[in-house]
Amino acid sequence: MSNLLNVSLSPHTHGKETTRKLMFGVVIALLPALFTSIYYFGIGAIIVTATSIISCVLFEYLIQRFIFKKPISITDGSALVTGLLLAFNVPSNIPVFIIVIGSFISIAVAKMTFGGLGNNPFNPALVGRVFMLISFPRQMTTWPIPAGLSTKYIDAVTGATPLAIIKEGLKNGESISQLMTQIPTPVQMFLGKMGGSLGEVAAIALLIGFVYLLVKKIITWHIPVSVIGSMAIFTTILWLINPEKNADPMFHILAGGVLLGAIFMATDYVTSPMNPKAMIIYGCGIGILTVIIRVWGAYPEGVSFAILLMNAFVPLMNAYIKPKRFGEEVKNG
Amino acid sequence: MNQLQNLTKGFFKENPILVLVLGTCPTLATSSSALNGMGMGIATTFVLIGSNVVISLLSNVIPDKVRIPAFIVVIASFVTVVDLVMQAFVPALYEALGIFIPLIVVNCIVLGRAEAYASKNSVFSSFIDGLGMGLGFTMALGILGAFRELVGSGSILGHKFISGDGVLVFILAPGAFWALGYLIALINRIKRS
Amino acid sequence: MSSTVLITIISLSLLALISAVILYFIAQKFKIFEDPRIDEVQAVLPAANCGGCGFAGCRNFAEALVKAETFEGLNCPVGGAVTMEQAAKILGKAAPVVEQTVAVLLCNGTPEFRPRTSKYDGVPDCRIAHNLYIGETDCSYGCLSLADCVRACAFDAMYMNSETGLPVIIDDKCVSCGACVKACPRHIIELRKKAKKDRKIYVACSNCDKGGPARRACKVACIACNKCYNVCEFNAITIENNLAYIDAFKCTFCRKCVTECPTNCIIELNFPPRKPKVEAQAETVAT
Amino acid sequence: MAKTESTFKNMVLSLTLISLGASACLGFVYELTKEPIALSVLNKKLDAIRQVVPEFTNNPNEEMYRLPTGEGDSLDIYPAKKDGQIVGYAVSTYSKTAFSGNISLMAGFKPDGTILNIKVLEQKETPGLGTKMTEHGFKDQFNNKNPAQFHLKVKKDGGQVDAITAATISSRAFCDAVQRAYNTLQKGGQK
Amino acid sequence: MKTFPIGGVHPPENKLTAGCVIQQLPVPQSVAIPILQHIGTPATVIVNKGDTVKTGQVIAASKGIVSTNIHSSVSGKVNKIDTIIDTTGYKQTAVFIDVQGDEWVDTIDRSDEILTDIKLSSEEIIKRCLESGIVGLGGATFPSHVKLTVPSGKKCDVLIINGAECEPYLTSDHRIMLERGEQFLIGVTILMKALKVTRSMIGIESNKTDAIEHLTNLATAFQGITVHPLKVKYPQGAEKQLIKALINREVPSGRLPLDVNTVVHNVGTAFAVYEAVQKNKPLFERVVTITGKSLSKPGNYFVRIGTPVSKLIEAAGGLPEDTGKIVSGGPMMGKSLNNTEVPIVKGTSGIILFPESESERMQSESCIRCAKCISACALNLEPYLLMTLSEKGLFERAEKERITDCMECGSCSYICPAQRPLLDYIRLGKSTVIKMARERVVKK
Amino acid sequence: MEYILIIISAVFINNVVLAQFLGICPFLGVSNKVNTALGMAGAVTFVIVLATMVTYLIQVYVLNKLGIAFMQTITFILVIAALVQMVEIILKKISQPLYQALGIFLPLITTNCAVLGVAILVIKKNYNLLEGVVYGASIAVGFGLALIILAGIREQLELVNIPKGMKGVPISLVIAGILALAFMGFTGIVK
Ligand SMILES: Cc1cc2nc3c(=O)[nH]c(=O)nc-3n(C[C@H](O)[C@H](O)[C@H](O)COP(=O)(O)O)c2cc1C
Ligand SMILES: Cc1cc2nc3c(=O)[nH]c(=O)nc-3n(C[C@H](O)[C@H](O)[C@H](O)COP(=O)(O)O)c2cc1C
Ligand SMILES: Cc1cc2nc3c(=O)[nH]c(=O)nc-3n(C[C@H](O)[C@H](O)[C@H](O)COP(=O)(O)O)c2cc1C
Ligand SMILES: Cc1cc2nc3c(=O)[nH]c(=O)nc-3n(C[C@H](O)[C@H](O)[C@H](O)CO)c2cc1C
Ligand code: SF4
Ligand code: SF4
Ligand code: SF4
Ligand code: SF4
Ligand code: FES
Repeated sequence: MSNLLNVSLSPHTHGKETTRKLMFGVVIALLPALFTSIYYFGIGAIIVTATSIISCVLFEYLIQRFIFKKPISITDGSALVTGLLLAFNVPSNIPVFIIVIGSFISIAVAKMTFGGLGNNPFNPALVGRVFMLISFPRQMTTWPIPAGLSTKYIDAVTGATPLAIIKEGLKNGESISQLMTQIPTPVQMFLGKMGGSLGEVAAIALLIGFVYLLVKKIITWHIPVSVIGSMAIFTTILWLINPEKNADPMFHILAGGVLLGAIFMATDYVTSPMNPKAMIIYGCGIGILTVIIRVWGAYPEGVSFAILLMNAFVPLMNAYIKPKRFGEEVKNG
Repeated sequence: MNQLQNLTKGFFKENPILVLVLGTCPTLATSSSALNGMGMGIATTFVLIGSNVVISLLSNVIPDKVRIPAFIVVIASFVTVVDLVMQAFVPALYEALGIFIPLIVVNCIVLGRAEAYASKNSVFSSFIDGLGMGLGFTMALGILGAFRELVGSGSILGHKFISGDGVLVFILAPGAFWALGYLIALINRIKRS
Repeated sequence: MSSTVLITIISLSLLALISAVILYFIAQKFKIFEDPRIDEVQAVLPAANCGGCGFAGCRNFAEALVKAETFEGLNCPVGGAVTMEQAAKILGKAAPVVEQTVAVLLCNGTPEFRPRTSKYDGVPDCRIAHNLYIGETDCSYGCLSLADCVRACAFDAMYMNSETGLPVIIDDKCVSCGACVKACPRHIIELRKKAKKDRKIYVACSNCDKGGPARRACKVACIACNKCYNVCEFNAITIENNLAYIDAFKCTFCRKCVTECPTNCIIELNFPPRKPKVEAQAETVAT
Repeated sequence: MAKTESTFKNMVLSLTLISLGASACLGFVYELTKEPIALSVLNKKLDAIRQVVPEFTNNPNEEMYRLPTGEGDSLDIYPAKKDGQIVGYAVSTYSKTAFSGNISLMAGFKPDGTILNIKVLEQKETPGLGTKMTEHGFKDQFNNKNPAQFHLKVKKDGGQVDAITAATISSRAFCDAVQRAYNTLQKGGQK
Repeated sequence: MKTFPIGGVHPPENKLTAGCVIQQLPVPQSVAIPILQHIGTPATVIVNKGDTVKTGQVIAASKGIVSTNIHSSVSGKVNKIDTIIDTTGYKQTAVFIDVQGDEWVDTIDRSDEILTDIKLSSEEIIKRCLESGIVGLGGATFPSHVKLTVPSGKKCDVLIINGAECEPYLTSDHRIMLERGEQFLIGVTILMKALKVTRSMIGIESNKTDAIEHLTNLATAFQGITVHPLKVKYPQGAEKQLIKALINREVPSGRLPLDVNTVVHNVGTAFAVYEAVQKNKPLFERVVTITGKSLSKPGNYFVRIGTPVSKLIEAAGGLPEDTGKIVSGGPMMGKSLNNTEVPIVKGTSGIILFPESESERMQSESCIRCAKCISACALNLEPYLLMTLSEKGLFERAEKERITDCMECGSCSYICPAQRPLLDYIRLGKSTVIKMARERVVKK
Repeated sequence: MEYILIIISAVFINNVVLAQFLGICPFLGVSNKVNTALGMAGAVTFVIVLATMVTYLIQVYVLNKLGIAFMQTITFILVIAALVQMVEIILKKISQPLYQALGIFLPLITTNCAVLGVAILVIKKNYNLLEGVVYGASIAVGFGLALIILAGIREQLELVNIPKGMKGVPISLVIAGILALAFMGFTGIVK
């Protein structure tokens, strides 16, 4: 025999799954939403998405190259997912420089500070988004209205999101039934005909992505279902108590970023709990916090905050909520 | 150690904020603008010098067991003096710094220097120590304040440098934490190389 | 003086008086005694917290020193004799004389002498490779070249020589804390007495196989041929388990054994060149 | 000098003495600064008044009077007089409908009710959004308008005020405060 | 279809040799028989250099309770008693025998006749297992007589036969069930008698439909034996998982199957027991699968213990040029060999040759906390955590996280998308923790 | 309701550490282990509640009565220092386990600005005694919450390789920053 034999510990075979495949799986799952968004917002969606992706990947490269001086791992696709999701979380008419700053915060502060992929306790894209929301509230809260392959970017026609309409209306003392005339119907919302961030418009596109992720076993159902389920229950209770002051559960789930958040952002491996029991608690936490922020807080939308807040508890959950081990001693057993 | 080193150690080698990481609360709270930061720094410097001098004067008279309460009384007196004087003569700054002026009392640097330095050294050395530490504190606060002000509102000491709004987060709490965090990391890096 | 000033003075003094009284009683009632000498001793220790002394950190060691009757068995390898003397001075005890030691690698299996027979494709960790199999060569005693020892050294006193694949100890930096000795799963690092001018003679082999297999696995293996044993006039050499060992305390650096060894596995270091008679054979050794 | 020992007597004595010294100093400083502090508080108010009404020669602070708002509380009115002639009123007013916390303003009116100038005394709005109310761009649009003609509502609500972009709520609150000042002043009559 | 409830993976089955009839591998010119082929104390060599031995003769005797006899697998002369690198990867003492002819010990019944009557009593069966050197052939090589001896105070009510063969590539058990079905079932009956149970369940993964069918038919003739198809899922054949799947009992952590009143034996073991008890044939040969994608003639062979792997490879068509790794056992749990002279031992169920392209590990990346390792672990451990704890030397915490429960099935390393060497570190942690625990006991 | 609002506001919206910048030193210092964080949180709660009560009484019945409110700082800090010491001693006497769990943190608390800060804030906000105590307790809970979250994250980060220069204080500050960002989501729930 010419060559020396390889020796290593078992197993001597490996599954086909790789980090890169998982990340690109997420990208594929996001494509329907991306296309919908380009359809509704046109050129703006393209500019924002491209800028966001390029700057995220570039920042990751630069930091690895010049600060860490370690092997470059931008090809693993995680920066790509971050960039894509960051773009999905902003209005399509946001100025380029804001997106670049947001990407910088996502990658440099929220991810690379902790050592890069796998180490960050908080969802990078969401840190970037919340950062932008608080730093540039004006630009982050003027939403273009869907205009069908529009070629307008910064100067797009703007309008309020359904959530903002409800929030402001209620603040002005109007009732839900009065406001209902101003917001899109559930069907319109389902198809994405409403103002909002790039990626949170069409429920149908996001659900297609969800199915893809489930089929490909990239994520499990626990987190998305518990987020949406807990929201549905909580908003139903509120709605039943006072339907004139609280929107119906259908509205809450279809409006804003709940689906995007629950399917793609709450499920980020790195920042979510690692066993089903904890996942469900985490998901319910997100759902409930979202409703609290939406109903009582200043912000019309609370998904980003809710996910970040629950991210903070993930290490504690991982440490104290353990799966039941096989053969774990049952008392008096 | 000669007096020059004694004076300058607070700037880099033993900088109370960046190296010793003491007195973080006032640092974070008052560095939203360069002016506030420096105002806080100067107020603290005054207390540091005063308490250092008085404590080194009294250190032999004070029995060990009541050392800490005695120091606290001395420090608190100086703080109250600063409090009153600022209220009278720089009311705007007084309002901006708010609760953090009385809190100089519990700033660990002040008590720390009293314990570690003033109670063991001569009056003059203690004075220099207080001055150096105070100025180091002021400098760090000034840098942080200037950075946050520049990035957060596009101006330094109230002069607009960049048109537009600036990145608001930097004058809010998260920006304070980040700015200090990365500044310390930077110092760590410089120190290692 | 206005009344405010008076009130101020009275109230604060009263407050202070009360606290002083309380504090006095507290101080009386609940004295906690911590030997101040612990701090003093700790101050002279190197603060490396390396555990080389066998205690959990320098403070712990300082406590042990203060408590100890004699210093026997207590030694800070990092600070060495100087530190121990200082500590002794503080505590008014005599520091024992401890031999200075330095880490030495008992293996010289470079790729040249020890052919590779397989390719290890696992985690670069000596312990894991050691648990798995004999290693990339046929010597199940020799160095695995995966650098556990280097990683264990807190003093940067070791590095891997990329050509020989063996760790190299930098004598000047080694404080003989023993971390590498503990880290090596093959137990081939020894702390040896430090001699004058850092001279060393030792058997650079740990192979306990019989001569044949040992030789087959590695050209510079000890084959337990007894030649060195026979030539040594000072009884410094013992042969056990098919392996020769030179006692550093008995060895007088006469260097007779070095030339006697048929496999050149006895290494001499930091000696002046020999008289022309014999070639310095062990020059292949990397230092 | 030998270190004082920790005997009971020494401890109590030294601590008490130090406190004595400290409090004496403090009392002294307090006495010294009492006046300036009072003055600076007053100055702040006067400054604000000065900014919102024309030059005056009286002491508006001493001539301050309260008028009920009709909502159960009252506002402070500072009349500004020049040579005994009323030249304007500074009204310290507030609104509770702001985005976060309450805002309080000093609004200056001509005797005929025309707004002269407005100064924001206190607000806790979101930096970059609501805080724009302190800037000239927003608040100067009220100058020289008389609420009798000028509809003090944001345009969104059918008024004439240009709201701060993305901060309608703060703008509304601002209007609300000014309106309250105007109403109170008008209703209460002028002295 | 029955299966265990949590975890598991499904690696490609690659049962290339499922259709290959078991052939007899010719007796080699020389063998090296290690004296430790089982879990427990090594046997003591009782022959000397120069002695002539017969096939089936004891050459090393059981020493201590957990130990068993080692027999010569050939007839010939003892050449030397020396060390050889065996499947453990380390040098072990072995008896080297130069083959002369093939003369068997007289007591062995070499006829093809199938003997159904079980004459021996329970105790005699157990004694025969010890004498014949029977160990568990499912992989752990635990001496069977120990497992068959139910200690007082415990009871066994069902015997489970492990025919899962869940490891990819391997087919030796499959072939035994197909070709020696009747003998195997008699073996099972013998085991039942030894354990004094009336019920036995045979679990077989459903990818072996022919074996399931065949045995189901045959089993009608045997009292108390039932055949159960199992879902194809690794590690279906792991003892505790199999017990859970078949009789829904959960063996508590750190305990043995007997604690839930059952005993598990492998198919090959049952067949070996048949031969030992009915034919008086000690365990000196076993069925070994030799397979690999580049091999020209993969197959299943009866191989004498001590035969060098190279001989088996020769029979299977010679060593392919692109061989990068040789594994003894399955790809999930097997040991990689560092040369081809390693002798086949009792525990060798298969030899797999991997081409170069499949033999090197991919670069490991940082953990992305995807929890796939957790969901793959059939014991619901947290492999990513166990690995990190071992890596960072936090062994006390690893112990609290039950690192010692890990059965080293490798599912976690298999599934990890970041190619983390999970099991490598877990093994390290496990051995360290076990050492620590032992030291604690000693201290007490 | 009043009390609920105080609690929510103090715990989430105006979290001491994340929004008010008080008690940062122990927040950074005692946050490497969840268990110690729990102990510290308990100790701080205990001391803050006690301190707010005592300082409140002193302010209302001594300082205000005597008209020497400017002596607030000096009296408060003295009282707190003495109090902490007393608590330590009493704890040691009555419950050894409790002392082991909480006592070791007590000396750290004297120089924690949260305690003095809350005492002063209670007076500033014109709370009554009960409100003050509820406020103090909620502040402490907020502190504990932030501390425990940080400790959890830091424990997890122990197991990964973060860049060298970021270890310790810097990374804690960055986490605190992100937490502060996340807590801003609660803006507006209580004014
Ligand atoms: C974080 C945040 C802070 C805000 N701050 C203010 C504010 O200070 N003042 C204000 O009027 N509106 C503020 N808003 C916006 C209001 O909620 C509301 O959307 C806005 O007043 C609508 O006004 P527009 O019609 O001018 O866009 C804020 C919104 C967010 C999300
Ligand atoms: C992960 C794992 C997988 C196993 N797979 C099998 C298998 O497929 N077939 C088998 O017979 N034994 C398998 N075993 C071994 C069994 O657990 C058990 O040891 C054996 O069935 C007992 O029988 P024996 O003593 O007769 O060998 C496996 C063990 C482990 C840990
Ligand atoms: C250390 C050890 C002790 C064992 N003791 C017994 C025993 O006393 N009785 C028994 O029936 N089996 C015993 N076994 C065998 C196990 O039950 C099991 O069948 C064997 O480990 C093979 O299983 P595996 O291949 O799944 O690992 C023991 C196994 C080991 C490793
Ligand atoms: C299912 C899934 C969801 C992800 N979601 C996010 C996300 O919400 N935000 C983000 O920055 N990265 C996301 N990523 C990419 C990657 O995990 C993330 O950047 C890490 O947090 C970086 O350490 C996701 C990856 C996967 C596989
Ligand atoms: S070489 Fe070994 S003994 Fe020497 S300092 Fe390094 S680890 Fe310690
Ligand atoms: S000396 Fe030991 S620890 Fe060091 S590389 Fe060699 S085998 Fe590994
Ligand atoms: S190897 Fe151990 S930890 Fe990994 S899946 Fe198998 S049992 Fe679980
Ligand atoms: S499967 Fe790998 S990447 Fe996923 S959690 Fe486990 S170790 Fe981490
Ligand atoms: S400065 Fe606030 S706790 Fe130290």
